[in-house]
Amino acid sequence: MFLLQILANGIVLGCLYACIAAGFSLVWGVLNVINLMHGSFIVLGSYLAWAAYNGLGISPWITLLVAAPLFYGAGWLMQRGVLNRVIAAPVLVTLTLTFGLDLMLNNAMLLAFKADYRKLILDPPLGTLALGSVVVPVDRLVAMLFALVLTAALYLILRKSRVGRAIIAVRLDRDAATLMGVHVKSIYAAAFGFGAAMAGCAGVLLALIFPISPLSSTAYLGKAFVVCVLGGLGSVPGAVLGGLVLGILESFGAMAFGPEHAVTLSFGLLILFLIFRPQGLIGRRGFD
Amino acid sequence: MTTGARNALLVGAVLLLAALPLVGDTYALRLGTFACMYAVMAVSWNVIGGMAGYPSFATAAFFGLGAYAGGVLLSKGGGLAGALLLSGTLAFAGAMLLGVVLLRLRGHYFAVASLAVAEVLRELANTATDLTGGGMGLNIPLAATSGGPQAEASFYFLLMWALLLLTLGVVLALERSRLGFGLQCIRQNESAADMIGVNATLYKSLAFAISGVFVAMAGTVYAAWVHYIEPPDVFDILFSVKPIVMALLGGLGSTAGALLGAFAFLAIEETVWRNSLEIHTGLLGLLIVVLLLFLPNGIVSLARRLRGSGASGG
Amino acid sequence: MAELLRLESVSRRFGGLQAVQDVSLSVGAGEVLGLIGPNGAGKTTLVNVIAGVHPASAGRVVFEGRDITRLKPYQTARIGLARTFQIVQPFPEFTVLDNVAAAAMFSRGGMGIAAGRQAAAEQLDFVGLAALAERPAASLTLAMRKRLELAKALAMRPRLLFLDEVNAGLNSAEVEQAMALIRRIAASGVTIVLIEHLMKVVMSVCSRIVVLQHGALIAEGGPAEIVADPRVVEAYLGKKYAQASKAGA
Amino acid sequence: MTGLASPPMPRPLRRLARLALAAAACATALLPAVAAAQETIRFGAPLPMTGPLAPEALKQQQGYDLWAEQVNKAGGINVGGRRMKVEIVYIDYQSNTPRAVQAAERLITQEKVHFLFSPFGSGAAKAASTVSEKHGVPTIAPTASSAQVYDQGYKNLFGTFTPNETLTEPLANIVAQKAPGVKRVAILARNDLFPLAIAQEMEKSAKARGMNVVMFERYAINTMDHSAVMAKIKSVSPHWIFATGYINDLVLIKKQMADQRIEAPVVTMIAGPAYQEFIDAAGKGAENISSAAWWHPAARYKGTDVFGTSENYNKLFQARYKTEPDYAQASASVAGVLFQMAIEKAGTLDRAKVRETLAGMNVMTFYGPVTFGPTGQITSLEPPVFQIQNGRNVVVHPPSIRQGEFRLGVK
Repeated sequence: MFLLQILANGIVLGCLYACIAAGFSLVWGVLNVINLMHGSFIVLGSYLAWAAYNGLGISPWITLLVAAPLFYGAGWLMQRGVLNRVIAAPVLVTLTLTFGLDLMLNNAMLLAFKADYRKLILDPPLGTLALGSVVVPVDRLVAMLFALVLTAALYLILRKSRVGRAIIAVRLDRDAATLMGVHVKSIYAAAFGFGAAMAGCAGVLLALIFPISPLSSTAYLGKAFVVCVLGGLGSVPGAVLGGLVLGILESFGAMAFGPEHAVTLSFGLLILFLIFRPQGLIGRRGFD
Repeated sequence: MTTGARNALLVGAVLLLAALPLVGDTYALRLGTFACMYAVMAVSWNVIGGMAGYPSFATAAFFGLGAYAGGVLLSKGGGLAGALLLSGTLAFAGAMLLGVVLLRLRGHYFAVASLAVAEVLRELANTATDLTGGGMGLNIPLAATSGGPQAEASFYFLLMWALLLLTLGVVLALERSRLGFGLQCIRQNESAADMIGVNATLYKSLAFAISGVFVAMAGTVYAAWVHYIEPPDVFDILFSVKPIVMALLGGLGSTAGALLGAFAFLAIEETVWRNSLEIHTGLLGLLIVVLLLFLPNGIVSLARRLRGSGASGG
Repeated sequence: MAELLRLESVSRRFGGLQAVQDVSLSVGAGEVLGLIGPNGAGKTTLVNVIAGVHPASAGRVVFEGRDITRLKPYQTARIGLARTFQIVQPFPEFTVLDNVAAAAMFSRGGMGIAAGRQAAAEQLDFVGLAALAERPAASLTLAMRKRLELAKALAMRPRLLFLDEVNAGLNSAEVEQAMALIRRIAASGVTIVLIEHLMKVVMSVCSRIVVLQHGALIAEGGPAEIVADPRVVEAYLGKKYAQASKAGA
Repeated sequence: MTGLASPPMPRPLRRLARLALAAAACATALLPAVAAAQETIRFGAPLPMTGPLAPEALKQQQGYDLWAEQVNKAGGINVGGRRMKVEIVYIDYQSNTPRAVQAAERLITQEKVHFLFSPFGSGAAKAASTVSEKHGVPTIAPTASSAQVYDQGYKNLFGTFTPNETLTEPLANIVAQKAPGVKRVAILARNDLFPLAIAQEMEKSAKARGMNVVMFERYAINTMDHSAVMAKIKSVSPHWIFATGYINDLVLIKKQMADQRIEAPVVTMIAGPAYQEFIDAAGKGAENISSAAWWHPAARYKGTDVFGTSENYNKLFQARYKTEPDYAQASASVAGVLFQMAIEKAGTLDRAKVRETLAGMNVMTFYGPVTFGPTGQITSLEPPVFQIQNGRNVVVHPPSIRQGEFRLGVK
C-alpha cells in the first residue's frame, strides 16, 4: 500500500535533513551563534559538486572527500576573521551579522553561477530500486547512506578525537574549559569549521537530488532550524532524530493536508517545541 | 545635547517632512512614504528589542497581518479607517495572546520563535485562498481619491506620515512612563525586576503588542497604497531584519536612534540600489557587516565620537 | 506579638534533591529572627520558596493570615515582603537613585517616577548613600552595593525583610556599620529574617534563632541556647566537637 | 548609554570605516536622473534580474534587445517623418513585487521613459499596472496571461498572451480526440497567480469533456521535495497528469515522478517544456511530455513588422543568441514591434494617441495576428500545442503548422 511508500520517502528525506541540520546544530550549540549562512554553504557545496562533475568529470563521491577539508578551512578562517569579534555579543548582533554575510555570499554566488537552475545529471543515471511496492530512487538512497555516514563521523569526532572533546568541554562550560588550558578561540574556529564542512558535504549529496540555485539556501536553512530545535541543540543524535521526525511528519502531513501545508506544519512544530520543549526531543541542557 | 532636546529636534524634523507633497514629485513621495513606513517599523521594534531587550523578529508577521487584515476588509468594501482600526486591534490582541507564551523564551529561542511566527502566518495567508486570494494575491480597489498620481501619492504619504507621528507620540510618551521604566528594568536584569514587584509578563506582552500595533496599521496603509499584495511580499523576512539594522544603525535603545537609523538606512539603500544593478544585495550585506563590526553603537555614537566630546547624550 | 509569617510543613524538591524538608516555623511581628545553618542547608532556597521564586512542592506559606504559597515573586513584593540577594543584583545601567526608585515605584501601592525618586532619596539618606545618588550602580564597591540592596529593599516599605548574607565579604569596620543599620531598621518596626554566617552579628542582633541542616529544621530558640545545643554544634563542626561541648557544658 | 561592548580593533581601520559610513549616510538619495536626450525613444523594462525569476527575466531581455537592435539597424522608428533611435532602460527588482512597482514608478518619473514594458509574470504585471494607469503610460505585458491581471478596468495595460483557456481548450480537445480512454485527471499547481489560474482553467476544460479530476493539489513556492504528492498521484493512478509551474519546478517534478516510476498515458506541463533548458535538464524523461504556448518557432506567419516573417525572426534570433527562440522571447520582441507600429501609425509620441492606436490595432506580425480585447488582453492568437519528441518540440496543433502526431505514454 502506498503508506509504506510515504514512510520510505519520509525516512530517506529525514536522513538528508539530519545531515543538513547536524552542522547547524553544532555551531548553534557550541558557539551559541545562529549561522544564517548555513543554507548558502550547502548550496556552495552543490555548486562544487556540479562544477567538478560537469567541468572536470570528477564524480560527486570524490568531490565529497575534497569538500570536507575545503569547507572546514573556509569555515575556520571565517570564524577567526569575522565571527570571533562578536562571539560575546547579544543574539541580535550575531544573528544580524550572519544575515548580512549571507546576503553577500548569496549575491556572490548569483554573480558567479548566474541564477539559472543547474542540474547535476549522472551520466549512467542511477535509476530506481523497487523493494516490493516501495520505489526508491538510488541516488537518494546513496545520498542517504552517505548522509548517515557523515553524521556518524561527526558524532565520533566529537566523542573520540581531542578536538572533539575540547569542543564538548567548551559547550558544557566555556570558563571551566579555559581553565583546563583549552584554547577557546581555536575551538570555536574548529567547531565552525566542522559546521561548514558538514554543510558543504550535505550540499554535494543534495546536488544529486535537487536542482542547484542560490535561491534554495533559505529552504535548507528553514529545515536546519526546525530539525535542530526538534532534536535538541548541539546534539548530533538529536539532529538525526529530529530529521527523521520532520521527514516522516512532512510526508504524512502532505498526504493528509495537502503539499502546500508542509511548510506551515514544520514551522508550527518549531514554535510548539520552542515553547514546550526547548531542549528538544532528546537534547539535555548539557551535551549528547 | 540632552535626550529631551534631541527627541524634540527629531520630531521637529518629522513635522517639517509634511511639506514634501508641496515640493516633491511622485517618486520623491514614494520614497518619503517608504521612509515613514521604515521609521514606524524601526521605532516600533525598538520598544520590544531596544527597551525590553527581547530580540523580536516578528515585525514581518505584524506587517503582513496588518496588510491582509486591512486588505481583506478594504477589498470587501470597508473604509480605510475601519481597516486601520481592525488591523491595529487584531495585532494588539494577537501580540498580547502570543506574548504570554512566546515571551517566556529568551535570547535565541525567542528570536527563532518570533521568526517562525511570520513563516506560519505567510503560509496561512497562502493557503486560505477564498479569504485572502492565496498565492494569487489580493486586489485592493483604487481608493476613491480623485485627482491624478500626485494627489494620490500625497494622500498615502501624509497617511503614513501621520501614522509615524502617532507612533512617535506613543513611544516617546512610553519611554518616559512607568511602563518604559519597568521595561528598562526588565532589560537590565529581569529576575531583579521580578523581585521588586515589576509584573514582567504583563509589561513584556504590552511592549510586544505596542511593537506590533503600529506596524500592522502601516501594513494596511501599504496594502491600500499598492492595490495588490501577495503573501511572500508582505511577510518578507527583510521586514523583520531591516528594522533591527536601522535601530542598530541609529544606536540601539533610543527611539531617536531608531528614527534616525530608518531615514539613514533608506538613503543608503536607495543610493546603493540606484547605482549598482548587479551587486546591491551584496552591498546591503556589506553595510550590515561593517555596521555591526565597526560601529556597534550606531550613528548616534558616531556623531559623538566624531565630535570627540565626552557629552553624555542619551 | 502578632504572628506575621507561618510556614506549615513546607518542602521543595528539585528532581531527586530534597532541598527543603517539612519546615514549620512562625515569625512574630517586630522580631529579628536569625536563620542559620551550614552551606547548602537550604536557607536561600527557603527564602526563594517564601518569595515565590520556586513554589513549594508541599505545605503552606501564610503571610498575615493569607495563603501566599502560589503567589509569584512580583506579587509577594507588592504585599510587603522584600529580600536582598546573596549575589548582589543591581540594574547596572541605572544610577543608584534610579535603582532604589524602581523598587519604590513597583512595590507596595506603587507610585510614579517622580514620587519614586523622592522616596528613593530618603532611603539613600537612611543607608548613607546619598552622596553617590547620581553614580551608575555598576561603579559601586561591594560594600556600597550591599547597602544599595538594603536601600532597595527598604524602598519597598516591607513589613517582612529577608537579609541574605548582607555582611558577606565586608571587612570588620563595614560589618559594624551594617549591624548598626540593621538595628535601626528593626527599631523602625520592620520584622527581619537574617540569614548570616557571622555568629558575632547573629548573637548581638537576633532575638530568636532557627537552625537549618539538609533542608530540615533541627533547632529553635534564643541565641544562648542555640550556641550550646549539641545538634547545632555537630551540624557546623562535626560529631567530635559536639561530644566535647556536651562534656564541657 | 553604554550599549554594546565595542570590539578591540586597530585605530586606523575604525576611523576609515567611520568615514566611509558617514559619507554613504549623507549621500543625497534623490539626485535626479540625467535629462533624457530628445532624439531617442526610451522604453522602461523592469525585470527580475536577480532572485528566483532570473532565468525568465533573461528571456524577456533577449526579446527586447533583439527588437531594439533590428529597429536601430533599420534607422529607428519613423515618428511623423522624423527617425528616432530606440533605447531600453532596465531596472532589476530582485523578483520582489513591491520593488517592481517602485521600479515602474522610477522609470516613469525619474528616467522619463515614454512607454513601459510590464515586469515578468502575472502578479508583478498586475501590481505595476496601477502605476502606469495613474501616470497614463501605455504598457504592454509580454508575459501575463491570467484574465485576473486585466480585471481592474485599466485602459493603459495591454497583454500579448491570450487568456489561459486558449491553451487548455486545444489541449483538452487533442487529448479527448487522440486518447478517448483518458478519464482520470490529476492536477498539480504551483501556488502562484499564473500557474494556479491556468490549473483552474484546465480543471474546467477537463470537466467540460466529461473527464474526472481525481486530484487537484497546490504546492508551495520554493518546495524542494514533492515525493509526498507523488505518492498521492500514484495512489489515484491518473491517465492524465497536468502540472504547472516555472522551469525549475517542472524539472524537479518530472525527476521525482521518474524517481517513483510514475507513468501515465498523457503528461502535460505548462511553462516548462517550451524551453530548451527544460529539455536539456529533464533529459530522456521529457519524451512525449505535451505542452502549449502562445507561439512556437514552427509558426509560419507573414507579418508587416520589422521582422517580417516568423522564419526571419528565427534566423535573426539564432544568429544573435545561438539557440532557437521560444514563446517568451518572441512575445517580448512582439511587444516592442507593437509599440513601433502604434507610434508609426499615430505619427506621434503622445501617450494618449499611441494608446488609442494600440487599442484599435488589427495587424499581422511574425508572432501572429494581433487585436486587443476590451480589457487590453490580446484575443487573436491561436496558441499551438506541441509535444517533446526525441529531444525536440514538435507542433501537433493547429493543423496549419502541424509537424507530427500526438503520441501517448510518458515514462
